Amino acid sequence: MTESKTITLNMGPHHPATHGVLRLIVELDGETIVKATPHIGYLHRGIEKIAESKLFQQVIPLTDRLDYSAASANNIGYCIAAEKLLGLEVPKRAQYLRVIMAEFARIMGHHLWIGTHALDIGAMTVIFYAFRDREMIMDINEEIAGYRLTPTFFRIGGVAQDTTSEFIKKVRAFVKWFPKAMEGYHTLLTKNKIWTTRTMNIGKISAEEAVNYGLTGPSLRGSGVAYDVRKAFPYSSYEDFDFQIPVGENGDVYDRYLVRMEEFKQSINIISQAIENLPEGPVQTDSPWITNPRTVDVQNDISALIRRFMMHTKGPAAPKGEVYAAVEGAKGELGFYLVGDGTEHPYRLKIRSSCFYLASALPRLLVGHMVADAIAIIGSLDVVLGEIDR
Amino acid sequence: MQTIINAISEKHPDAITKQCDAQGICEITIAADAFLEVMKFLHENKPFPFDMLTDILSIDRMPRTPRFDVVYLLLSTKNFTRIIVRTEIGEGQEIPSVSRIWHSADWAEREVFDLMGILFSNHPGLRRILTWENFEGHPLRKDFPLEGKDFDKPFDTTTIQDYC
Amino acid sequence: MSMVSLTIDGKMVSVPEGKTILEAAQQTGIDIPTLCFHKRLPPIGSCNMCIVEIKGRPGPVTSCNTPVEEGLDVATQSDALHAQRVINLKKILLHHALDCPVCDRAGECDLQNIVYKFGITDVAFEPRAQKRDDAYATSLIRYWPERCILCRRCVTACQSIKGIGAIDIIGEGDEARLVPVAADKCKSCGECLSVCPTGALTENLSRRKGRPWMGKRVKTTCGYCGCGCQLELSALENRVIGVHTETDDGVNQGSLCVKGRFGYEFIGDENRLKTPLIKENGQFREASWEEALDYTAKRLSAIKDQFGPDSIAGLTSARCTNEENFLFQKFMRAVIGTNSVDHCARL
Amino acid sequence: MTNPISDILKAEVILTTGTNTDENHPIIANYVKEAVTRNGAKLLVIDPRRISLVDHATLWLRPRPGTDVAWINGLMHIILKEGLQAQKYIDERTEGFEALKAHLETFTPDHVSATTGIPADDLIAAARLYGKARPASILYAMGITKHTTGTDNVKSLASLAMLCGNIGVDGGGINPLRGQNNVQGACDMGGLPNVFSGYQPVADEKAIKKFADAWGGVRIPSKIGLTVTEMISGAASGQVKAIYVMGENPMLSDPDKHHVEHGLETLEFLAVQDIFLTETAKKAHVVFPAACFAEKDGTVTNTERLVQRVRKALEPPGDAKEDIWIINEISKRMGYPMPASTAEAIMREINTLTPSYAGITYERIAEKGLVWPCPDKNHPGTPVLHRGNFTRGKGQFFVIPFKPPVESADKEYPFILSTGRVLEHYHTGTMTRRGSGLNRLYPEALAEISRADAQKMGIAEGDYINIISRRGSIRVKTWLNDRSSQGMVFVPFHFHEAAVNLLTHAVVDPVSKIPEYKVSAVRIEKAS
Repeated sequence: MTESKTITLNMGPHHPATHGVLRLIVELDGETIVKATPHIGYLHRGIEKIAESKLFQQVIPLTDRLDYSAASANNIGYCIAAEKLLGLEVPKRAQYLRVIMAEFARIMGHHLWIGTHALDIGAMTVIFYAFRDREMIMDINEEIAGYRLTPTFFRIGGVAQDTTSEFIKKVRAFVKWFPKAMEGYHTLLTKNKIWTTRTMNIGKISAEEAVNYGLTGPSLRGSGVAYDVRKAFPYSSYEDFDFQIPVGENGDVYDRYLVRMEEFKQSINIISQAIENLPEGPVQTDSPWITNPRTVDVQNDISALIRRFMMHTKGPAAPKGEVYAAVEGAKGELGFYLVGDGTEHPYRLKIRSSCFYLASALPRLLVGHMVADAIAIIGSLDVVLGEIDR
Repeated sequence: MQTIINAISEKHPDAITKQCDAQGICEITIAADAFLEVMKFLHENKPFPFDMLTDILSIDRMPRTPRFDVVYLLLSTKNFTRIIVRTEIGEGQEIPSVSRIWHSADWAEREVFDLMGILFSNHPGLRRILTWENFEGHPLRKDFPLEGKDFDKPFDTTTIQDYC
Repeated sequence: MSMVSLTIDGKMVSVPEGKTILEAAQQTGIDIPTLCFHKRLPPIGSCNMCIVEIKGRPGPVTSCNTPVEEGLDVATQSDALHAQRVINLKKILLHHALDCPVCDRAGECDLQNIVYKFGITDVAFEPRAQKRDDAYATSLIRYWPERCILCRRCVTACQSIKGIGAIDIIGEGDEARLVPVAADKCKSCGECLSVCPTGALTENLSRRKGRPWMGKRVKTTCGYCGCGCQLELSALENRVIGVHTETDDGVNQGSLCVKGRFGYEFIGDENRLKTPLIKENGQFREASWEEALDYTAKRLSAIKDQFGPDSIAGLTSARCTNEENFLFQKFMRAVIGTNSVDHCARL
Repeated sequence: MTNPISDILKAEVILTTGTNTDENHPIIANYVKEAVTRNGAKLLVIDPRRISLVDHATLWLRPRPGTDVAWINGLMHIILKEGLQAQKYIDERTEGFEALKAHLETFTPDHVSATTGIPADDLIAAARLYGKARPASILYAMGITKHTTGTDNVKSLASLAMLCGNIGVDGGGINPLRGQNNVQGACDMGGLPNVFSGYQPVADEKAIKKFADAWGGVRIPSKIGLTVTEMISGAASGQVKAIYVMGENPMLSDPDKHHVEHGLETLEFLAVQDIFLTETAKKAHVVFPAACFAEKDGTVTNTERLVQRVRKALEPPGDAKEDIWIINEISKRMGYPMPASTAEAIMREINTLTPSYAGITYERIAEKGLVWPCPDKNHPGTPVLHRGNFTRGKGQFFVIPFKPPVESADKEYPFILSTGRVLEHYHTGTMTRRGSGLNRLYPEALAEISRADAQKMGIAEGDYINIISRRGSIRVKTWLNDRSSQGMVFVPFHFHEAAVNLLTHAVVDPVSKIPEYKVSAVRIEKAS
């Protein structure tokens, strides 16, 4: 038996195709991968430990930095968990605004995915179109929240401030413009011979195995499991919109690609429904412990001034209790397990990161494929290391 | 959901020590010894198996003994129901690993070990995942200072050894 | 000491005779809101926040100064009590100045905490806070009448802890305010300042150098007289911005004197010695540590060799720590070789 | 102090003499006032000045300055006459009682009131008050010790306390109120010419061997060294060539300023280590910038022998360094590198070499301090000394004849000057005269004269006067109040502009070498 010599290749943590600081030790027999062990932790900031010393509303900017490519999708998760713990009711208008911003975040995440995924496999032009559209969403973010990538627009109990007519105009313009841009992607990739041969039957994973590995989001739906948190456990009035959940069949890179392309369309569908019937009313819940008093009150009424001062230096004290709230992030189920102990600080915050479990499936998915396919598979899982390492 | 609970308490009479409703999700607390059997049962339970382990987390209840809570979030993708399984572990006590039942538990248990220092018996490869190999201490414990130990001294990166 | 048993909110409690209902409730972990109550002071009963209902008694009773009786049935929470407490707070807020952003006490103010806890959203009456600048018993403390809630904590502290009674509240209704009735007897000890729940009494010294909770708090012993009072220095950007005390800490139990509470300005003084100095033909010039230390060692060794160890003497200090004193006498005895070590215990 | 400060609350009668507690130990004054108002204790104040504590006193005796031994013996005489002494306590636990009894015969109330100026029946009332009370606590401070008969005063007070069985009991004791935050610690640590740390005598061979071995076999002399006053006169006479001063300002705190100035200027080498450029530092050849109490870690011992932590809150300004570092550096350059460099390491060395501090470690005093003597790691400390039996076995009574002060009022210098401290300032003013706060309360030196004397000399409130003594004169503002008795003037010594140590003489107590700051003869003239 010829003695087969395997060589170990070190990919990352600074590697163009690893979407961040993922390090992959790959054992090659010739071109095929025999064994792959991912190493993570290079972007570990200890967000969960930092959260324990912050006030409740000070944790929101931290959640922006988890999946930084789709920031608002993280914020909505933490805010819902905090509101569940504090027992607050979010007004309808704020819920709709949150849905719009979360869906825009999903589209931004998918733009980044399609651009880099195609670039890894060799299609250079897709990223220019993708980032051109992404730029327009960032303008919308800037219009309403003042920040492009990490808007931190949500507050516990609602959103930071009300929208402007300019915002609504821009959203409508984007909703009208975007389907045409989608056709561009489809013509570039969907029927492209090179694209299909590089992506079909690569990184196949059956439904049971995907569930067993804890995969969620588009990567799970690519294998045929129709699990989407927005439908399974509706939150922030998602039940008001009708939209479908795209599902693939044989769980390979191509099916995951098709699922995400369909999700583009569904998100635009949700956004147009939300922007059309945006209800009137306040954008902040009406609780004396968390709602920002109006500035005119603050300048004339001592109790409003005291409330404003205490809210930003002390904040509400959460009752004793444990709460789990999950949302559908761009990459999968993003859960926040929040424990309150009666003080103004979260006693413990555990973030259920979808990419953490996607990355844990890499050793299973990569084995038996060529090195070039590994790049395609990683791209198809669309992992973001900010969320893995926390 | 109640049928499952009753089924469990028949097979393992003293397994469930507490049952409550955490914000709409059923939660049960399991005694440490009957833990593995109950988890296997939940995984295979016929009408709708809990086939996905969403997450494992640990909470440091410092002054209380046993000190740690280890919480498992399970989901059945057949009819989209969740169940939270909690068990209380003392310092240095071992808890059987469920990574042979759900693959996703492998990394999740490694993270709990790394950040909280809870040991999982017969885990395929229990080593640190987020911090480097010779990192001292477990950051998420309540007695670990926020800034880290002797944060104001220069840190010599050459001392870092990581799993190769 | 005979024990008295009563029920509070349905819970059986037994406490020694002479205790008040508030103490009994606190002992069993029942939280009765208080404002003018202070652990170190005898009960004052001026703010009416700690009112409770006793079965068989007509109106609510202030629990901070009502002694326990056998078989009482006390209720600490009820809608009527809550409404009454809200009214009490609003009456206090009526006169309160809109000073939170500029007030030294903001962030550590009992009034802020209790108003926020009760979630008071608006003061129905037209606020009539007048800006007045009144003299106070000492130049080290400033009195802000429009922030004063007339809770009498300062008056009680000056009378019961210091036995002086230099201040008192005079006047009725809108005119009522704190007046120094015996300003010459005031020792500027700051007892009133330390118990004041709001920003009505603040230091004239460190106004608005930084919020106390921003600074790093370090518990240490006062550097002045021999009492050894325990105090906390709060330091921000390497400056001392305030001195605080814990009420049940050390021999001083929360009290300080004028030197301990206000005498910390020398720490940040600009003409503190900053570099070693060497005298050359009558004038000091700055020198590096290396040069100064070598010069000293050389001169001391030379004199020791020429005139013998007993020609050198050392003066240590009663204001240095034990460790420094020990090291100094070790230096004089082991390195120089003389017993001529003394300090100013004699002066 | 033989008893803790909190014991004041247990005393039936509190005798305070030679201490303006309300101004120099305000927190201890709180305890005294609380004992009087809340626990009904009786307060007996014996002080020439009408200090604010007198407002709370049941009885106030006003002796002429420097006549302390006389009235103490007078009190003991009356207590024996009326049989109020604790005879059982005396028989079991003391010695030398008979000799004292005989000696006290001559101190009849009339004889004592002649020398001290205290009316006879006040003396009797005071003796009964103190004699009957069990327990009774004695508090005293520099007003007793700053005399040429300082040691005699303290020994007489000790005899008075033992006479009534007040030593080694709760609520009793004879309690010196030490003036500075670590003067007790400085003495404990061997900052004295005649003892190592823990009062182990320098002349004792065993102690020398112990310290010599611990410090690497160095040769330590057994001859007792010079005290601060002897150092200064030694410098003037050329016997002392170099002085190394750490955190001290003898130019202002030592008696007879010209003498001090002359001494320091003739020195070959003077090194000063302090936080400000004090008058003494100006005379130095080398000045080192040091860290103040807020910029260093360590421990200090307060007046009730409680060892407590001092923690570092700030970095020292500029290049200033902690004293430990400076001493280490000098000693390293003189060929003797010191091992311990941190305060905690030095404390471990102190534990090994000082029996009374052996059990005091940083872990044990993190929350609450420990009172020495604390011989081992789990000893709780001894708040009350001499419980059961005296450390030397039997309590010693002393026969103390009355000796008048060196200088007394005469025709040419009709006034008696007494110096001391005020509430707002501290020692030589190095710390309290910086910044605006305390300065605003007490901006300049004030000479306190009684209104009667001022009227006689036509001096109005706030006029400037010259106070002249045989050694020098100062110009100072007057403060007319009824605190000072007639023929007395009180001037604080915090102010270098009116350096009161220009006036005081340098004669010291033979044993304790403390100068007689409390009694100097002066003349007063209206200044231009």
